[in-house]
Amino acid sequence: MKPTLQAINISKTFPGVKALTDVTVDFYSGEVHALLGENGAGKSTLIKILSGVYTPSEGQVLLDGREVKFTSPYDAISKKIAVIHQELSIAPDLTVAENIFLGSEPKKGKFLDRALMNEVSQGILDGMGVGKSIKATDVARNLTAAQQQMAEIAKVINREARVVIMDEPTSSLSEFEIASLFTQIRKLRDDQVTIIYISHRMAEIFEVCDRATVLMDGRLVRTQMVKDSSEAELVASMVGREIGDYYNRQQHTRGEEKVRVEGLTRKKEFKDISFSAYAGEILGIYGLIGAGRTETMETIFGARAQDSGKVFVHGKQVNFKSPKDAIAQGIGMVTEDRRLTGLMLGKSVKDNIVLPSIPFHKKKFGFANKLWEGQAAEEMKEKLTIKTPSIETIIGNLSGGNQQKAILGKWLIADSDILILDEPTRGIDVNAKSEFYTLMNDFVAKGGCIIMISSEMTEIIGISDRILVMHEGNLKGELTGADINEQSIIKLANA
Amino acid sequence: SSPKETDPTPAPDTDNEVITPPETDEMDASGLKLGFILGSREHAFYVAIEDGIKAAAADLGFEAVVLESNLDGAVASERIETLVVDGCDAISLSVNDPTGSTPAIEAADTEGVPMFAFDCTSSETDVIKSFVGTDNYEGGVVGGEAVIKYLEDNDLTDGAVIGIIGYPEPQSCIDREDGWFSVVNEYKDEYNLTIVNLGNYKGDASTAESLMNDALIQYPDMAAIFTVGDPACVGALAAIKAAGAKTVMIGFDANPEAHEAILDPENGKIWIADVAQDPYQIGYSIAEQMVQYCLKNTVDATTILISPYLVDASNAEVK
Amino acid sequence: MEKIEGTMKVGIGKKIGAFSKKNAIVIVLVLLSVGFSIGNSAFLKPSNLINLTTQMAINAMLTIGITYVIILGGIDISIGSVAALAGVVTALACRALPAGVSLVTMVIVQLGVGISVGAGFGAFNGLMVTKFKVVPMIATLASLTIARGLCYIFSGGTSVSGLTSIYSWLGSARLFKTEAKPTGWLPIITIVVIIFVIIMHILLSKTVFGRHVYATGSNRNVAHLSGINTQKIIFLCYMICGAMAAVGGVLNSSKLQNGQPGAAESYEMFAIASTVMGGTSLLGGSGSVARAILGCAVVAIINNGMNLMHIDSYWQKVVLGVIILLAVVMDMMQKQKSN
Amino acid sequence: MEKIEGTMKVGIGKKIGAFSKKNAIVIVLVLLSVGFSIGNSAFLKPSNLINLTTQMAINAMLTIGITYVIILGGIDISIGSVAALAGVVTALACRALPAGVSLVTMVIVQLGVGISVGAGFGAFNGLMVTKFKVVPMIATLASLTIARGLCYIFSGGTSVSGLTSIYSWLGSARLFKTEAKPTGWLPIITIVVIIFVIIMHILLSKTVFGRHVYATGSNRNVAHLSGINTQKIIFLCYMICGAMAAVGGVLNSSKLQNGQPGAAESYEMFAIASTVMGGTSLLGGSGSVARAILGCAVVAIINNGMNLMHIDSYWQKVVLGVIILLAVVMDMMQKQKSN
Ligand SMILES: Nc1ncnc2c1ncn2[C@@H]1O[C@H](COP(=O)(O)OP(=O)(O)OP(=O)(O)O)[C@@H](O)[C@H]1O
Ligand SMILES: Nc1ncnc2c1ncn2[C@@H]1O[C@H](COP(=O)(O)OP(=O)(O)OP(=O)(O)O)[C@@H](O)[C@H]1O
Ligand SMILES: [Mg+2]
Ligand SMILES: [Mg+2]
Repeated sequence: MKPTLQAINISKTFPGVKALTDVTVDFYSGEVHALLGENGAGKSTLIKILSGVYTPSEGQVLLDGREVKFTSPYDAISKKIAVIHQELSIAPDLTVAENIFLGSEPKKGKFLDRALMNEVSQGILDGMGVGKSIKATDVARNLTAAQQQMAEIAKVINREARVVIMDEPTSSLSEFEIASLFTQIRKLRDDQVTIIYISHRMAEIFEVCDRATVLMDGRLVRTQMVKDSSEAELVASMVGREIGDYYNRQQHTRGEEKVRVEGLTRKKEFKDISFSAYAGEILGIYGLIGAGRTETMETIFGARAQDSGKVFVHGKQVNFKSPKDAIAQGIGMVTEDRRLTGLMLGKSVKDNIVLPSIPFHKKKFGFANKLWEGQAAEEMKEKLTIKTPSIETIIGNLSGGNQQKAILGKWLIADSDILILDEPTRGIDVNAKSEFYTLMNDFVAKGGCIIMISSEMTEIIGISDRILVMHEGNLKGELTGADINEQSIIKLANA
Repeated sequence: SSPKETDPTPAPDTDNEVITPPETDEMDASGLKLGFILGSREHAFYVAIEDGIKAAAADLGFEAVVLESNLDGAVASERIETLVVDGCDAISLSVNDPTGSTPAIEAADTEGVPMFAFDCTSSETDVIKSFVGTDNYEGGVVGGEAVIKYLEDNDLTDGAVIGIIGYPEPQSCIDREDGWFSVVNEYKDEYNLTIVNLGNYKGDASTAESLMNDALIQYPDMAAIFTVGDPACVGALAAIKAAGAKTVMIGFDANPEAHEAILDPENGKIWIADVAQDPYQIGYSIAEQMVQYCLKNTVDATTILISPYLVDASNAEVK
Repeated sequence: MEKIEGTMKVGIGKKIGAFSKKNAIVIVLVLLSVGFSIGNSAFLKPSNLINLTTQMAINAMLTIGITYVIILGGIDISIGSVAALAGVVTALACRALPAGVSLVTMVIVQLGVGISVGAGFGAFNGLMVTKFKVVPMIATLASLTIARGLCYIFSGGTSVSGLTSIYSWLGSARLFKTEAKPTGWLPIITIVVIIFVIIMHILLSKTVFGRHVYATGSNRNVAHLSGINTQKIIFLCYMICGAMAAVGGVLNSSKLQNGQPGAAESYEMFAIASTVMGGTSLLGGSGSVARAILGCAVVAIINNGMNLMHIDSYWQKVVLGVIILLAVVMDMMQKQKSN
Repeated sequence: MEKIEGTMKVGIGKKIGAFSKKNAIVIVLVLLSVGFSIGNSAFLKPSNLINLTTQMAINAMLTIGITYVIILGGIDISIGSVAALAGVVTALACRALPAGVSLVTMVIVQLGVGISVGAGFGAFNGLMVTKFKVVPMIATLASLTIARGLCYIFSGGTSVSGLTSIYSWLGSARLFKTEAKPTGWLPIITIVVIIFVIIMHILLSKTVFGRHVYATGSNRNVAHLSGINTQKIIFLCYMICGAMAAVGGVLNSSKLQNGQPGAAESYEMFAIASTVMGGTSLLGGSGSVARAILGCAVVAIINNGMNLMHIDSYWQKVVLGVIILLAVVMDMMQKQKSN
C-alpha cells in the first residue's frame, strides 16, 4: 500500500529556534497515526506544515506520491486535508452551523443556503450524540469550551476529508465527549481516512491509535506500531530517559484547616457546596465538564460574587470582593484557560511571574522594585526549570508546558499557602507533568494546601489525598484512602 | 464675496433701482417668522450678526429662528429644509461657500419661501431677493493699504519684508487674501518688498502662532503682517512677543479682543490696526430687508454692501 | 387564506415586537420622535419626514460602508475626506462634459467617477492594513489628511461650481410633483440610498462573502485556518467602505450642485456613532447594515428635532453627546439582559 | 577613573545605538532634520530648535495623557475638546481674579482649575467605560461634543480675552534673556512640559501603578485575577489623560493670553499618531511616554520644516499623511526584524 501523505526530510526554522530537523514520516489511509513528543518537540509545527499554515524551510510534502506546495490553509483544505488545531479555533460570533461550514458554505443561487447548513450541521451533531446540548443555531460564544471543541470536531467531519489531523483534541473534553470522539475516529478509519492524532494522554494513544511517531527536540526518534510497544517504552523515547511513577506519590500529613466553605451557592451554577481543605493535603475535585467546579473555585477566589453561603480562610470568615482580597489572604489560582485568563501572552516571562507580587515588594512612593523582580523571576526559572532563553523572552513563544510552569511560579513567588489549580496539566507533556507533580508535593510538604480540579481520572487518582466529586452544580460526595478508585468516582460523577 | 459679485444680480420681481427706503418703524412685523442660518456660531463675527438679528427682532416684532450650518453646504441645505417645514415666512443664510446650497435655495423658493443671503451669497442662482454683506475683497484692499501706509510712515520703503497669514478654505478668507495681494503686489517693485505667505492657519490661533514663529526664524526683521482673521493675530501676537520682534500686525474682523489689544499700551505696539466689518449692521439690515419683502414685497437693493473700515488706536473702543 | 394572512400578520407583529425588544435603538427612535413631535408639531409633517430621509442620506452612505469595516474589526476615519474628494473630482469631471449631455450619461459619469475615486482610496487603505500591517486607525488617519489635501489641490481651494442643473438631479430632484408640493414628494436621493442599503444589507447578511466578513471580524486566525482569504476580505471591505463614502460624497455634491473641498468634515465620527448605536460592536464580528441605518436615523432626528425646537446650537452639541451615550448604554443593557 | 568614564561613554553610545536600532522613529527624526536643514538652513538655528520645543508643547501634553489610555488598550478622542474647555474655563476663572494677583497665585489657579476640569471630564470618560461599559471610542466621542458645546456655552461663542499679562507667563515667558535674544532663551512652557514628561514617564515605567497599567492593557482578565483593581486603573488612566490634556489646554490659552473655545480642534488625531509613531501599540500593553514624545517631535518638525520650506498648505496635508504612514511602516518593519 502507498502512503497517502508523506513528510520527507522536513526542517523548519523560526527566528532563533529550529523547530524541526530532517523529519520523515509516512501516513497511510485507514490508520490512526499518533504524533508523540514533549512540549516543544515540534508536533504542532509538523502538522501546520502538512496543512499549509507554515511552509517548510527544507523538505517536501507529498500527497499520493506527488509533491504539493501549500502556501495557505486554503490549499490544504482544497486537497481535502482538515485540521483541528491545538488552540480552540472557533469564530465566537458565528453560529455553530456557520462555524461548521466556515470556508465551505453551501449556496442556493447567489445566496447562502442557511437552511441546508443548519440541517446538515444538526445531523452531524446528532450523529455525535451531542445534538441535545448543542444546537446548530446556537451562537458559538455561548457554548462551553467542551461544546466548542465538539463543534470543531463536527466541522472536520463535515469536510469529508481524506486526511484528518487532530492536535490535542481531548485537552478540554471529558470522558463522555472523548468516548464520542473515539467513536467518530474509528468510523473515519473504517472509511479509509488518514488520521493524525496528537495527545499527551498516553492512555488515549493505546486506545485509539495504530502507529505512533515520536519526536524529540524537533528530530524523529522512531515510528512504530502501538500494539508492539508499551507506555513506558514510548515515554522513554519521548523524554530520553525512563520515568517511573510520575505521580511520585507521597504521604502527606494533614495540618490545620485552611479553607472552609459552607453552603456556597451561585444560582444556575452550583448550590449548597460545603467542604474543608487542610494544610498538607492535595484535595482533588472531579466532575464531568459543566459540573460547576470552575465556578465554585472562582467564587471562593473572589472572581465571582456568591449568592449565599460562607467562606472561611485561616479560620476567619471572609467576604472577598475581588481576587485582590483573596490574594492578600495567601490564595493563588491557576485558571483553566491559559491564553484567556492565565497569561499576558505579549509580555515577558518575568512580567508574568512577578505580576501578583509587585505591590508586596514596592518601595517608597510606590516605586516598583525592579531588582527584586529580576531576582524573583530568575529564582522561579531555576526552581521550576522553565525552559526559556531568558526571563525577558516573550512568554507567548514558550511551549505550553513551560508557560504552565511560569503560571505556577507566579503564585509560588506570591507566597501563597493556598493554591487552587484548575486543570493545571492540560496540554503539558508527561515530563513536565511529572515535574509539576513534584512541585505540588513539595508545596504541600511545606504546609501548603492545594485544591486541584482535574478532568483526567488517572491524574486525580494519582495525585489526590482526598477527592470531592461534583455533578451538575452539586457536591456528590467525598472519597478518601482506599475508596479512591475509578468505579466509585464514576458512580458519584454520574449520579 | 469677490468683486465680480458686487454687481447685483437682479431679482425677478424687484426693481434694482433704490426705492425710497420705507421707514422701518412703520412696519409691524409681529406674526412674521423669519429663519436665519449663520455660517457658524463659533466665531465672534457670526455671533455679532446674530446680535443684530436679535435686535431687529426686538425692534420690529418678528420671531427669529436662528440656526447655524457649521460652515458646511450640506448642513446649510438641511437647515433650509427644516426652516421651510417650520413655517418660516422668509429665510436668509450665510452660505460659507458662495456657490453652495443652490438646489436647496431654489427648492425653497419654488415652495414659496423667499430666500435672502448675508455675508456671502450664491452667484449660481437668481432667486436671492437681497444680499447684505461686507465686501471681503475690499477688506483685503483696506488691509493692504494699511500695511503700505505703515511702511511709508516708518521709512521702511526699501526692502521691507511683509507677510500674510491666510486661511484659503472659506471663500471670504480667500477674497481677503486676494484683495490684500492686489495692493501689495502693486508696490512690490517700487518698495523692493519681500512678500511672504506664512501659510494656512486653519482658523486656529495656535496654528497661527506656529506659523509666525516659523516665519520669524527666517525673517526676524519682518516689518508687518496682515491676517485674514483675528484668531490669527491672537496667535501671531504671542509669537512676536516671544521672539521680541518688531513686526506689526493688521487683523481682520475687529473682534473685541482686537479692540482691546489695539488700545493696550504693550500689545498695541504690535497689533496696530484691524479691518472692521459691521456684522451687527449686517444682521440688522438683512432682517429689515426680509421684513420689508414680506410686508411690502420690495427690497432696498438686491445687493447691499457694508463697507469695511480700518480700526486703529484712534477709533478702537472697549465695550 | 384569511387565516394564513391573519397568522402572518401576527407573525410579523411578533417579529417587530421581538426586534424592538432586542434593539434598544428602536425604543430610542420612538422616544425621540414622540418628544420632538410634542415640542413642535411640524416634526411629524410628511414633508419633514421626507426631509429627514434626505438629511440622513450622506451619513447613511458613509455608515453603510463603515459598517463593513467595523464588523471586520477595523475602522476607517478617512471616509469624510474621501467623500469630499469624490465630490470634488466628480464635479470637475462633470464640468468637463460637453454641454447638453443626457441625464443618464450624467448619472453614470457621476457614480462611475465617484465610486472609482472612493474605491481607489479604499484600496489604498486596504493595502496599508493588509500588506503593510499599519493599524487601521493610523492608515486611515493618513488617508484622511491626504484626501483632504487633494480636495484643495484639485479644486484650487475654492469650490467647483458652474455645473449644469442636471448635475443636481441625483441629489435634489424629487418625483411626484403636486400643487401643494411643487418640488415633488419622493426625493431621488432617498431612492438611491434605499437601493444601496438593501443591496449592501443583503450582501452582508445573505451571501457567502458576508459570512466571511463576519468570520474574519470574529476571529481572523480562525477564518484564515478555515481556508478564507482574510487579506482579500479585508481589502475588499475597505474598498467597499471607500466606494460607499464616495457615493455619499457624490450625492452631497449633487445636492449642492457644487464640489466643496471642505465637505463632510468629521462626518466619520457620526457614521461610527450611528453604527455603534445600531448595535454593531467596535470589536468586530457582529452588526448589521439595516440596524446601523437606524442609528443614522437617530442622529438625523436629533439634529432635525433640535433645530425645530430652536434649541441653541451650543446646547445641541451637549444634547447630541448625551443622547448618543444614552442610546449606546441602553443598547448594552438590552444585550446584557437578553444574554 | 578615566577608564571608567571611557567605558561609560562607550556604554551610553552603545545604548543610544541600540535604542535607535530598535526605534525607527529616531531614524525618521534624523532623516527629516537633515532634509529640512538642507531645504532651509534656518531650520537648525538654535532659536528655531527652541521654537520647536514650544510648538510641540500642546501636542506633547495631549500625547502624554493619551499614551496612558492607549497602553491600557483604550482610546480618548475627547482630549482636544477637553483641552479647549480647560483653556476657556481657566481664562474665565483667572479673569475673575482680583487685579494685582501674584504670579505664583496665578499659576496655581491656572493649573488647579485646568487640571480639575480635565480630570473631571476624564473621570466621566472613565466612568462611562468602566461602569457603563461604553466602548471608549464612543464614550469619548460623546465627551468630545459635550466638552466642545460647553466651551461655547461658557465663553458665549467668542474668545475669552482681557487677561492680565501674567496670565501668559506659563505659556510664553522665557528665561535667560541676553542682548542677542532679549525675550530670553529658555521658554517656561518647555520646562513645564519636560517636567510633566519626566514625571509621567517615571510614573509609567518605574512604579507599581505603571506596571498595573501595562498589565491591564496586556490582558485585563489576567490582571484582574492577579489581584489588580483593573476598573480603578482604567478609571485613573482616563483621569490622567483628561488632566494632561487640560494642562495642554491651559498652556495653550496662556500662550495666546486668551481662552479660545475653538482651540485644539482635532488635535487628538495628531496625539494618537504621535503615540503610534513612537511605537505604542493601539492594541494596548506596550509603549512609552518618552518614545511617544519623539513621535510628537516628528509631527512638530514636519510642520515647522514644511513652513520654513514654504510648502503650499494644501500639499502640507498630503506630505504629513505620507510621512506618518512611512514612520509607522518603518516602525513595524523594525519590530518584525528584531523579533
Ligand atoms: N511561530 C513561532 N515562532 C517562533 N517559535 C515557534 C513558533 N511556533 C513554534 N515555535 C517553537 O518551535 C518549537 C516547536 O513548537 P511546537 O508548537 O511544534 O511544539 P509541540 O510539539 O506542538 O508542543 P506542545 O506539546 O507544547 O504543543 C518550540 O520550541 C516553539 O517554541
Ligand atoms: N466561553 C464561555 N462563554 C460563556 N459561558 C461559558 C464559557 N465557557 C464556559 N462557560 C460557562 O461555564 C459553564 C461550564 O463551563 P466548563 O465547561 O468550563 O465547565 P465547569 O463548569 O467549569 O466545570 P468543570 O470545571 O467541572 O469542567 C457553562 O455552564 C457555561 O455557561
Ligand atoms: Mg502543539
Ligand atoms: Mg472548568
